[in-house]
Amino acid sequence: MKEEHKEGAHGHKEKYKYGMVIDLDKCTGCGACMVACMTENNVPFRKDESNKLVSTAWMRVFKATNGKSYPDIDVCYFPRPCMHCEGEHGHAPCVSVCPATATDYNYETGIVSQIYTRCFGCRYCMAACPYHARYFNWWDPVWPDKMEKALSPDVSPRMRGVVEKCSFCFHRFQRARDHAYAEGRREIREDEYQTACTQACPADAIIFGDLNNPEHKVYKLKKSPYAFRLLERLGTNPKVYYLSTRSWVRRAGDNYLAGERSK
Amino acid sequence: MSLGRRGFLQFCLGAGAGITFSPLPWKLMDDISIWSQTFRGIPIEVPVPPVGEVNIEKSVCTLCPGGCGISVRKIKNRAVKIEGAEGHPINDGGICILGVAGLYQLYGGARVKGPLKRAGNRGEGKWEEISWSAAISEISKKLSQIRRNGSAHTVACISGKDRGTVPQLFKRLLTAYGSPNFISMPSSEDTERLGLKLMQGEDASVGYDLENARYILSFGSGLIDGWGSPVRVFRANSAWREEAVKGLAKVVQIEPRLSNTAAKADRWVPIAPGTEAALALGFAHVIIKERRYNKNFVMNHCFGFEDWTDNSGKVHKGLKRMVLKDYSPDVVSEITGISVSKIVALAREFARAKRPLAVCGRGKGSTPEGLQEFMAIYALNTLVGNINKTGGVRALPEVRTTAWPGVAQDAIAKRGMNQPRFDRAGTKAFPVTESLFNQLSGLMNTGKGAYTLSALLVYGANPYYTAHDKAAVAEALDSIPFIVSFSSHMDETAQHADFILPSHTNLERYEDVPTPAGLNVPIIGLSRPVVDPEYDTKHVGDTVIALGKSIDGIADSFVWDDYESLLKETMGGKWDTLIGEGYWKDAGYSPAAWSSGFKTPSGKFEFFATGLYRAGIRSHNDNDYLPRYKPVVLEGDPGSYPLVLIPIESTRLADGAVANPPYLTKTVADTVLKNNDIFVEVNPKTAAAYGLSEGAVAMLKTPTGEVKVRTHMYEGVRPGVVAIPTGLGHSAYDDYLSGKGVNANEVIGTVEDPISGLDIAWGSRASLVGII
Amino acid sequence: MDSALIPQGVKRCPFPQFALWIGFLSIFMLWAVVAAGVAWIKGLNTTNLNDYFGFGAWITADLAVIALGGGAFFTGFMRYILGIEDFKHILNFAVIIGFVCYSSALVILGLDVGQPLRSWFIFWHANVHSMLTEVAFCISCYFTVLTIEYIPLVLENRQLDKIPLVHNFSHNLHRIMAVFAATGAFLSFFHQGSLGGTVGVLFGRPFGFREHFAIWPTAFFLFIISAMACGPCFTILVTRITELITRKKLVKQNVIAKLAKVSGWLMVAYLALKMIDTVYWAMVTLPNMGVSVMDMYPESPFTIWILIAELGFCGAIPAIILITEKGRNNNFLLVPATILSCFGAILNRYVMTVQTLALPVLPFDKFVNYIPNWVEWVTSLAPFVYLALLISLSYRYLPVFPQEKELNP
Amino acid sequence: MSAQHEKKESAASSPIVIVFFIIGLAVSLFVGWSIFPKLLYSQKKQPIDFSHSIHLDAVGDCESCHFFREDGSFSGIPELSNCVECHEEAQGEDPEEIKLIENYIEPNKEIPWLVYSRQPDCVFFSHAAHVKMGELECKTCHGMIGESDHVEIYEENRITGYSRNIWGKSIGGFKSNTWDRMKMDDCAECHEEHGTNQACFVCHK
Repeated sequence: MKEEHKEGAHGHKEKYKYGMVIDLDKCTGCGACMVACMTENNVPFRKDESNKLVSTAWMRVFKATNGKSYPDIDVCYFPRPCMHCEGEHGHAPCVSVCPATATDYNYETGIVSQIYTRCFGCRYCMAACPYHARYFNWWDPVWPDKMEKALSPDVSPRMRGVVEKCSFCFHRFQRARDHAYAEGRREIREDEYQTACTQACPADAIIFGDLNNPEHKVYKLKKSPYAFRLLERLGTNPKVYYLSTRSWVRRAGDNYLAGERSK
Repeated sequence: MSLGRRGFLQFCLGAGAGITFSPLPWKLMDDISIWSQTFRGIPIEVPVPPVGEVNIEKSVCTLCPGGCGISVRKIKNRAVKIEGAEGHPINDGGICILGVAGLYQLYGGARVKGPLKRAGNRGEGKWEEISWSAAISEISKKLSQIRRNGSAHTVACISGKDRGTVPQLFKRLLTAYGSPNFISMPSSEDTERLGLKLMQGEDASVGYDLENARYILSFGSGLIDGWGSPVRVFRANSAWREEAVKGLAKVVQIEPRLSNTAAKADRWVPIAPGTEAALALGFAHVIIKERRYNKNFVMNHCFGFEDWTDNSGKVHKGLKRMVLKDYSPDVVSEITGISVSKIVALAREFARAKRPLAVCGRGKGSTPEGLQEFMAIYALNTLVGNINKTGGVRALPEVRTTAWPGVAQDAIAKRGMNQPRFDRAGTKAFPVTESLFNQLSGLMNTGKGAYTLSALLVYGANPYYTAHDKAAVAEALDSIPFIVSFSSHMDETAQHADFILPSHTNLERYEDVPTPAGLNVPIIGLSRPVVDPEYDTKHVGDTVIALGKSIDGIADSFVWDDYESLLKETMGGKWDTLIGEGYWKDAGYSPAAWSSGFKTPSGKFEFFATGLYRAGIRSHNDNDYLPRYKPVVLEGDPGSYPLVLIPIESTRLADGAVANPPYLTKTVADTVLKNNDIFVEVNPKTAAAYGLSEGAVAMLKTPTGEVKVRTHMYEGVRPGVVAIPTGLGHSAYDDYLSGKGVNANEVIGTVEDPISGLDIAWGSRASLVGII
Repeated sequence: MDSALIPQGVKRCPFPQFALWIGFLSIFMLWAVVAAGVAWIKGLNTTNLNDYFGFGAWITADLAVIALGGGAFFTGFMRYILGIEDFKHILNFAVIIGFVCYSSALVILGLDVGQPLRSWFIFWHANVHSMLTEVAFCISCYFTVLTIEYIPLVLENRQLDKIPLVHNFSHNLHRIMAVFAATGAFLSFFHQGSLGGTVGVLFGRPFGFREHFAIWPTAFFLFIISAMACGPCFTILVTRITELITRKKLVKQNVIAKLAKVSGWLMVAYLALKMIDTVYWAMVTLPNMGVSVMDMYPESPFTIWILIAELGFCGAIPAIILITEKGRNNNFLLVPATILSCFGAILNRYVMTVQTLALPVLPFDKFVNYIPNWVEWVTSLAPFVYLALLISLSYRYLPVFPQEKELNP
Repeated sequence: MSAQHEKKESAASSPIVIVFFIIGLAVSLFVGWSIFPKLLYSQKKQPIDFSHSIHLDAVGDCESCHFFREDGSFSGIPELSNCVECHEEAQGEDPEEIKLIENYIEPNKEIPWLVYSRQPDCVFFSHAAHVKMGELECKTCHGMIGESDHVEIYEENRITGYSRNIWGKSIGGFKSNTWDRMKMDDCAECHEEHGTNQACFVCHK
């Protein structure tokens, strides 16, 4: 693999730029990605999770309709992880607002972090995120019976009162990097670092990889004429791309004025 | 100012200066900062998961019959994650929502932690802990006694499935014991196997070559809502989507509601509920009339297409005559609510398509379809000649394993086995059917059974929850004086048992997994113990062997030391492959050629099911032997029940014997479940007609029962239809599951297929009345 | 009973009556303390806040009390920096109001965080790019300034003043008060602004986001001016209420009128700038994001009327009253004008906080509204009771109004 | 107060008050530097007095017990199974070895070692990155522990619950060797020097 070190606008080394392409034509809305994410990342559950406004799901599947009546109605699912916005030069909407530097933009991977032990729960980042990708721990996490045994040591469980979000399964990157280092390699192969949702997706609708690497699948897919991103016009510069052959779905990905043409 | 005061001040000043230049405040600040970061809550402390060596164990998931390969990530002895096994022929790395949540089955609530004996009244929840040896000896004493009394045939077993070594062990137990009453829970596979036996003469399941099909005509099958082996179908669907972009594939979903399958399909055909067979025959009409069928196949390898004459010289009606006469697009349009032009266009498309495939089995396929309905849909595949072809259908044989030594039946056993089955399967009433769970409640509650059942063993099934007309089933089963459950979890059925002999969960035991429904190649999977048993449970196979050894007079049939050696012996030469790969696939399998493919007396594919006649079903109407649409008469009069209720089956809610883990409930939308209220979907037009608004509380009444629901308006439901989600409304298990919503089976009754006797209720008549 | 503590030469109500009144206020305060305790101990799940409304009643209350408390810094600024001597007659009172507002704001901010034990990380691990950091720093510093400004007044209590050390100390403090006032004014300009910036920088939220001028979003400047305008109004309003309750004239009309005039003209300036800002936002900012201004006012309670109420009823009307001489000298016009002005400020802060979050940004997302629960209501309204409490105590025992003796011989 | 009075008083008391100041200073410095650390840390004994030097002589290198697994993860503190390899039966008469066998090997119980370098749960430390790629020696962070004859007393911070070795033995936080402290700042310092990534998601999880 060719080693690519791009100089970012602020002089940061951009080694990788991890991102996702989600094929909405293939996505069946089955929800496996949500649960794969929860079980991978030690996200707890409560007895009643039906109030979706206080229910943590790093990966959440939104349901969108074309707004038409029977029988012309159409439905599409939008799986929504954290977009790991790059903004302009790494200024994601949430990063610069955090008063305690509990979240940052990693220029080497393009991943927006969240450090639970630093966060004190002011929720300013949640107000900043238009995707609702950030979740607050309203309750103490409880794992009933022996569920505590199923906790992964790779991801630190969160205490009540802090904000959490999708990390692109960054611990898997760390794992892959350890493995590569142990074998004397510096570069991580595409298949070595995949997020839990990508791996689980039974429809292979989620593709993950380095958006800067021409050999990765995402590099090509993001250039598809059917590709779009959510709320691109806000300037969030997200790293999650969506594909859909249905034009109403592509239009549903962003806001447009009446009569304005969409992509 | 006094000296003392000034001195004190100076002392303080000095102390202040000293403290500042000592580490005390700074170190304290730092420590408090660390403490506040790692402060993990009072009184609930957030756990720190211990680290350790990672082990990956391969196994096969048995939470549904899908047979996906899984790889379980372990940290030392803890299983921390279930993932799809890369390279597995069924799921190749993918995993469904239930599989990935599977650790809840192991570590979560409601596990039965050891053998239990009922202490209070039935269903009261009072139990006495009992040792395994005591439990087995008490149960075998009871069963020995029944046997001695000459009532061996009154012992029944309800099993979730009938294929695989564990169900076969139960069957063997009954055979040696002297009871014909091995009953497996029904599914659409039952009808399909029956259909194949009649039309192709084979004891086999239908294999759908979805991966290679390019025009998929789905008659209500929830292809991406959990039908068949779910991950495998998802993967096929993704392949269709890739081809569809290039214009090379098309999926048409025929269903009254815009399900996920319908939404992802290229075309949704909203049909009147329950009229799929009519539409299939309408398509057949167009195909036959326009001579678009595969002439070679139909003329040379089919029987009963044209009229035929029997040995007595009587002329019988063929499919062609019947379809052309009875199912013109006009008639079908009237029945199905689909326009004539659409019927004609779809029929032409299907017939013209490269590798077309018609699929049946509504929703997840948990309710059987009518036999003639299956024949009608399957006939479409026949007409286009895709039987045993790439992208078509095939009769998939069972993987051959080493046969067990014959059952040593004594006189009691032989006498018992000669008794008719309680459920009337295989009797004169329903000669072609093997097992009829749905007949139980009717026969028992009316006292019309040939005899009364005195004991019941339940494994891998939860009839108190999953059966239609839940109340009637509960009443019937409650009347059996002795029930033994082998469940790992405190499900509704275990709750009503007298003994619970908890079995290991899927991650704690060996088990073979037979070819899942609908798959296109014969395969066998091996589920393996991934972790040591968490509780004092036992492999169900070992329990059955132990029972067999201790019930008087049948021990000779149970010669194995334990289940593992039995399994190894049964798998024979395949064992090493199973241990190594986790599955054994019949690599050399290919469907038979047309000339040798049919085991019917005619050696041909039979549109006209002569097998029914041979089995003793006599009718003067030839239509009774042919694919046909016979309207299902739902209970209740349309006046008081103006709406039609259909179930919504979704991957996000497990509605079978394996209950929904809380992770799944968490993903369910608040328009399905809010607090403890279930939502039914209705078209806004229907809602307006009944004065219901979004979220309104209403009474959903059917002839079977009535439940309180809330309404969710959804444009994707046909007007006049109410759709209710399945998989909610448990009354057992733990607080994370029970009391949430309503069990759809409380309001869906049973409808008997006239030929097979299976319950084919795809819905119910219903009314929806708002409560203010 | 407590006559020895009461300043010389003024009349106060009998002690039992006063005790009853304090007791009454304390009950409510106790309720608020219970609510705060519930939130702190059991966590924020006891509120109606959720993942869509990370900010709610508390942040609204924070922004609002700081705007209303703006009278303190602005009066101080006019008195000490601009040298308008008249304002010294009301400055003490403005400082008390400011003290209450800022201490309330700090407590509410402390309530609003999920991990109160770590709330000091905002200083310990400060991110200088965050508007909230700026807010926290400035509010804390300015609260210290207000405390320093308030202490001399406390020390002027008849009994305390008898202690020579205390007397000298407060005397010396008085001399350097101008320095603190200047510092306070400087800090206040920043944090009033950064409160506006808090919402103004959220480029993921079309309703709140504003274009930047220099390094600040325009909301930064608007918040400063609106606080300068409504702060004095609140001071006037509270003065009038105090006068009503005590049935005494406490501040001369010319002082009030002058303050009202300044406030009025600032409101005019604010309205003009706010109009320009709103028009630019509606015509340029929003269309670039693909939304029209009417998308921002989709349904009740967030219809266009909320904007009209804010700028018209609670903006233009009080401004007109305040800038006309007749208006500001007529109590029946002045008091409603100050009420409207204060309400306008609260409404503005509410809209900037809650409406910003209520409007879905993702096209397929739902509009969600939020209503605070009792924990939030009680704690958010507590500042007003706390204000009554502190004013009652200060008025009784401290020489708050220099003109009181003169006006009530 | 008259000027005379004032002068007299200051003249008379200034040397004495300075003494008070000095006493205050001395006492607080003593408390801060000497008493405080004693109060701050509790002392705990390791379950077995393990000698690194004897084992190092016997097995030759650190990697025999502290090894990398195939997946690149680091084994850290050896498990009992490592010990069993040699100590299934007593090799000598050392009372510590007998303790090992009687208390742990025979009942097959893991030894509850107190880990000097234990970091909070939110920390991700990659030995592979530092040892394999960074080519750091063990002692760069762990010091001379490999040469020790006895395990030192484990001092646990009563507030944080972590070992004293994290902050370092010097209560003032002074460090003369790279292995003297193991705080985030020490990591960051080295990362800064080597131009390695400083983002949160490098060392945190």
